[in-house]
Amino acid sequence: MVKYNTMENMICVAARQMEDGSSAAIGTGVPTAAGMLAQKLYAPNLLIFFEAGAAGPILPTMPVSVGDSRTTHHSLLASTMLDTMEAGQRGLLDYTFLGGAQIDKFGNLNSTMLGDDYHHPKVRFPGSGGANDLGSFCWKIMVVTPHAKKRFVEKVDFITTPGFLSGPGAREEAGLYKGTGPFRVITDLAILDYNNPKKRMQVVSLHEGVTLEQVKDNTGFELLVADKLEKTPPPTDEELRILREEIDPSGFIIGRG
Amino acid sequence: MVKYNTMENMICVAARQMEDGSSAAIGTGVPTAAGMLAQKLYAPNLLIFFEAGAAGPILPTMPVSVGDSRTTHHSLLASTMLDTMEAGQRGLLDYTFLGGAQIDKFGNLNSTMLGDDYHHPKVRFPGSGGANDLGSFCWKIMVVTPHAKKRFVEKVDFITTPGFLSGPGAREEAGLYKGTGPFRVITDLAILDYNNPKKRMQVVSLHEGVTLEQVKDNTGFELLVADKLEKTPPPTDEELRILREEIDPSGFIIGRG
Amino acid sequence: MEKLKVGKGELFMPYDADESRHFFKEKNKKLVNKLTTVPEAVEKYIPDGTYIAVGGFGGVRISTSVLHEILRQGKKNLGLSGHTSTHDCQILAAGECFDRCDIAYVIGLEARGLSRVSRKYFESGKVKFTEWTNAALAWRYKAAAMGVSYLPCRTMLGTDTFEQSAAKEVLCPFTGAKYAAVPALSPDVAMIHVHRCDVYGNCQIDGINISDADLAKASKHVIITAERIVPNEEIRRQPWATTIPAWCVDAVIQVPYGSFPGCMEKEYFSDEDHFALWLKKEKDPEEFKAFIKKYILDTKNFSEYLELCGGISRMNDLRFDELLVNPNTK
Amino acid sequence: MEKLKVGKGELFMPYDADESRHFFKEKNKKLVNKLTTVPEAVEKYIPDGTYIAVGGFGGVRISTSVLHEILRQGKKNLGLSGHTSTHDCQILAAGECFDRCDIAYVIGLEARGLSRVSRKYFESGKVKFTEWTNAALAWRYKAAAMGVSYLPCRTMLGTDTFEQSAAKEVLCPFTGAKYAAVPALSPDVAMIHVHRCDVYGNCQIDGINISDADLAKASKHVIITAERIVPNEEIRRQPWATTIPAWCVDAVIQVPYGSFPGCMEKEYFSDEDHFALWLKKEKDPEEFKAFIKKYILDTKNFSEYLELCGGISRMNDLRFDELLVNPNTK
Repeated sequence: MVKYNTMENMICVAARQMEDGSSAAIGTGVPTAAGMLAQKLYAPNLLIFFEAGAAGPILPTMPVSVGDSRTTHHSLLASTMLDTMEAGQRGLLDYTFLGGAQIDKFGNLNSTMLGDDYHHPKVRFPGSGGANDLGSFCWKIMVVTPHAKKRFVEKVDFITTPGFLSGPGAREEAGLYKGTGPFRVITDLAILDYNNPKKRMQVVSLHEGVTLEQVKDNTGFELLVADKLEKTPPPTDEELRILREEIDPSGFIIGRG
Repeated sequence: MVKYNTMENMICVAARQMEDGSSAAIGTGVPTAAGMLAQKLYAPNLLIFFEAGAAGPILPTMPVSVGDSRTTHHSLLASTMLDTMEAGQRGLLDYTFLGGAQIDKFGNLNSTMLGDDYHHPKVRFPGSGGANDLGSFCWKIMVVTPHAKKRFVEKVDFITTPGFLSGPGAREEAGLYKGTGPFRVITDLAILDYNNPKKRMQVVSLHEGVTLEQVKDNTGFELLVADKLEKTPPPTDEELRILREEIDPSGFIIGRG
Repeated sequence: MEKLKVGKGELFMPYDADESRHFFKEKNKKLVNKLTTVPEAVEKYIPDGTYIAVGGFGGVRISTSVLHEILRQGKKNLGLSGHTSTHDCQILAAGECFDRCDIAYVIGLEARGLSRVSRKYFESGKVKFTEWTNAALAWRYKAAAMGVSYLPCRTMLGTDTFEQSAAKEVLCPFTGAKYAAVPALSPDVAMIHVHRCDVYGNCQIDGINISDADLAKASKHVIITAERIVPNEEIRRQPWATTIPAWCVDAVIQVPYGSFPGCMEKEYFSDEDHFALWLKKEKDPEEFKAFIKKYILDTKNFSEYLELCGGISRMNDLRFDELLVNPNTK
Repeated sequence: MEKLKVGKGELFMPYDADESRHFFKEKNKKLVNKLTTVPEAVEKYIPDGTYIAVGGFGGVRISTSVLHEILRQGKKNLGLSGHTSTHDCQILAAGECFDRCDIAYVIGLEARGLSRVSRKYFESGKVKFTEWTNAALAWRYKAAAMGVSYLPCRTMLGTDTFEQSAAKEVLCPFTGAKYAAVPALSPDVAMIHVHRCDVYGNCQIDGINISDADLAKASKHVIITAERIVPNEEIRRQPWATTIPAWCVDAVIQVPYGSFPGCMEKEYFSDEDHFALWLKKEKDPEEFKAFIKKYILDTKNFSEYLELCGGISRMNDLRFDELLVNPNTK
């Protein structure tokens, strides 16, 4: 068995979550690596959209920007930002991958600011970009993030992107589309989902060598646990080979793990 | 002096109405002939838009359709219908040329139906097409039409395209943009405008050999008369030469006069 | 505050965002070979009652072969979007194929005159209709393409066109300005003729696009006829030229001269003699019936129709017309 | 009925349809030669206080030369549309040129990390800001391009992003569905870098358009920098490739490599070493000041900047990068 780091593990786990024949709006970094790996192994028909306007590329290497010319490489379409966003708004986009500085138990994400005064933030982050858009439109929100107490918080300082907001029914009440919302969270410790009536984050699978205690210790809110707790299979040799040789040979992303 | 027919006269008169450097959304037939003549003689910088999506063409010959490939001939833009319409909506289009089966004293136009029951028309016409759109968006509506009592009616059976609706202020009250509305009507007898406080159609210029009585007799509503009634200069030899030799050599339009 | 007006026209295709989103979620996104035949596509996607929309602009870049096949298969009770529907409307009216129509422009053939047959059909009481404008219908497609249930615009206001539409007045929440809200229109099937596409349905269109990019996105199913099928690699070489992507498309058929007698940018000009023949034949109901029988009902396919209309030699002439070339002068 | 929510953010650029229509009515529509220089264009169209928007996507197809000149001329109190504003924001923050910003995405440089200088500037209290999303800002441009004062969309709802925006909830008059209404945004000036245009400003863009066609139509003034100026005939040969027409454009400047260090489809890839240099220099305020002085303030024009960054040889490498060609293998 080949050794692997946490970044490689997260990418491999993420790559296995996408159904073949589905579509995904992905960002640079981990999402692109996961999307490329998924296409090569599990979802050859995964249709990739980038928020700046490209769709259906044959990705030669990792883009640095969701708008750079890697995203249009041999793509089927090179269009507009609204073309991608409107495809999402009319229901065409299955998955999106998002991140953030904070996430709460309902999957709400903060990538805007830390502090309690919007106009005088302790720390200011970039803001939504397309995150709120894709998190509002896409059917299933995937989050890939390192697991840490300061990230997994009881209440995010700012809801940049909607998870289940205040709980079951809140998205629909807010005016968001039916059937959309947080789907899975993939961390360096576990796979989590929201597949319970409370729409709260729950552990469903522990990565190799990780204990439930460890996950709870790194989570800043009361974590639910699925009835049947699985073990995440570690990255296969093939996954790692493709990831290292074909997808990220320069270690741009996996070097951070 | 070269002889001319009524169609030729109307086209020449229409061509003289457009300011250089302005823009016009024009349809096939008389408007295109007038636009081409204007470009060649009076408004070399007239920017021509077609409602189906072309703009800034160098027209080689008369289009049959506002969407055919004559309209895109060496054009600056070949885009979408909404691109033209939205240019109009944001105020970019100065003139439009419209017609119809009926026109009333406020310049309201009917190209939809005759009769008093919408669902059971005595005669059904094509409907608005882009007429209502351009008549709503463009700053100045020009109408070129033969003068006849059955066309110039007290009340149109159906307001397809807004003139001044019920009179001064009615367009604005209806939600249409300020400063837009009927500008001139060019017939085989006269030039008419609405340049009075009542926003009612008035004769401003009589064509060669036409009397005011004749115009009134061919109008089905009480016609106002401008304080100073002009004489329309007849087509010049140069206008007629260009029209016959360069613009409509096959007599497609001028043959109908 | 004054009462906001509501058009009293019937809304033939109410838009349900959730239902529509679910449909697009389930729609195939895989790159599969979608080549088929015109009869199969019409058979499969256009049962009686289907609400259809035709791309192009009436006599420009229209899907004539699909329209003929609708007649041949005797489709009935279709709904029709009359977004400048000229020769397309003329063909469908000849077969009395539709019984409801959102009208922006029908019956007429622009500078060519009016179709008697279409006019009589619209005056017959056999067709229900609701009034719109070209821009209103284009924005209705646009709304559905955007995935929203309406768009605000400033057309139709104050007129009988509005009164007989199914639009509603709304006020801008920022400025208080009055707008006509037009409801999203998602046709069951759109038929669009393009210059070239690959077998997956990635299409390129030269010249004006009219409303076809929006129409393709708005429609539940899209039937593409193309002047020529090209390799997928050609599409990927210039992805910014893709105007309709594969994920909108259900059926792809190669139909050269497929817009005839309509115009096709840089390929062939409209056949004005043939348009005139239609209008002439319409003057006599019996002659018109025989004409439709001979040219459409009794032809096996579109190639046979083209042969009756002069075949390759005629197409050659129309190409000269399109390119403004006089073959008799050097 | 529940009360509709209203975002409490400041609306920096209220849209007045009549004022806007009047402006576009008066705007020149003649084909006149608009060639000028970057300093003249900035001098003429960007006085202190102007609300600006940058085309492209932060580090992709941006108008770097114009941004540098804004710094060089020491512009202040600008308004900025933060529609994925990455390197553009970084440049303007270095000069503290703006004091209000509609934020969708700022401070960050996507996968490259965050700009310390930008972050500090946004945390300093010197900048007023209102929150949006990328799509919301793109639809705000779109609304202005359409000539309507708002558009409905289904983003931001339920979040603090909405709360800190200047959007308002509205209900669909047909379905009752709740939408976020976003107000039209008509920037005073847009600066857009394109592949080619003629002297009148008719532009072609290869690759993704992002929001630039809408932005050009929405903006009162448009400054175009182009990789190359082409004859008007080339534009007229393929008018369907025109993405920004002349009547939107006020100034045209030929600036080869004008998106450097950003990426330019099929021309050159982004210079990641140079982006890394910026981020490294930002770690030390004094070093950063010296860096900006040397590279921007003390350079006469963009060509001098390019020379400092490696000149033609470096541009050549970036072209190989863009085309995924390794010059060391045959």
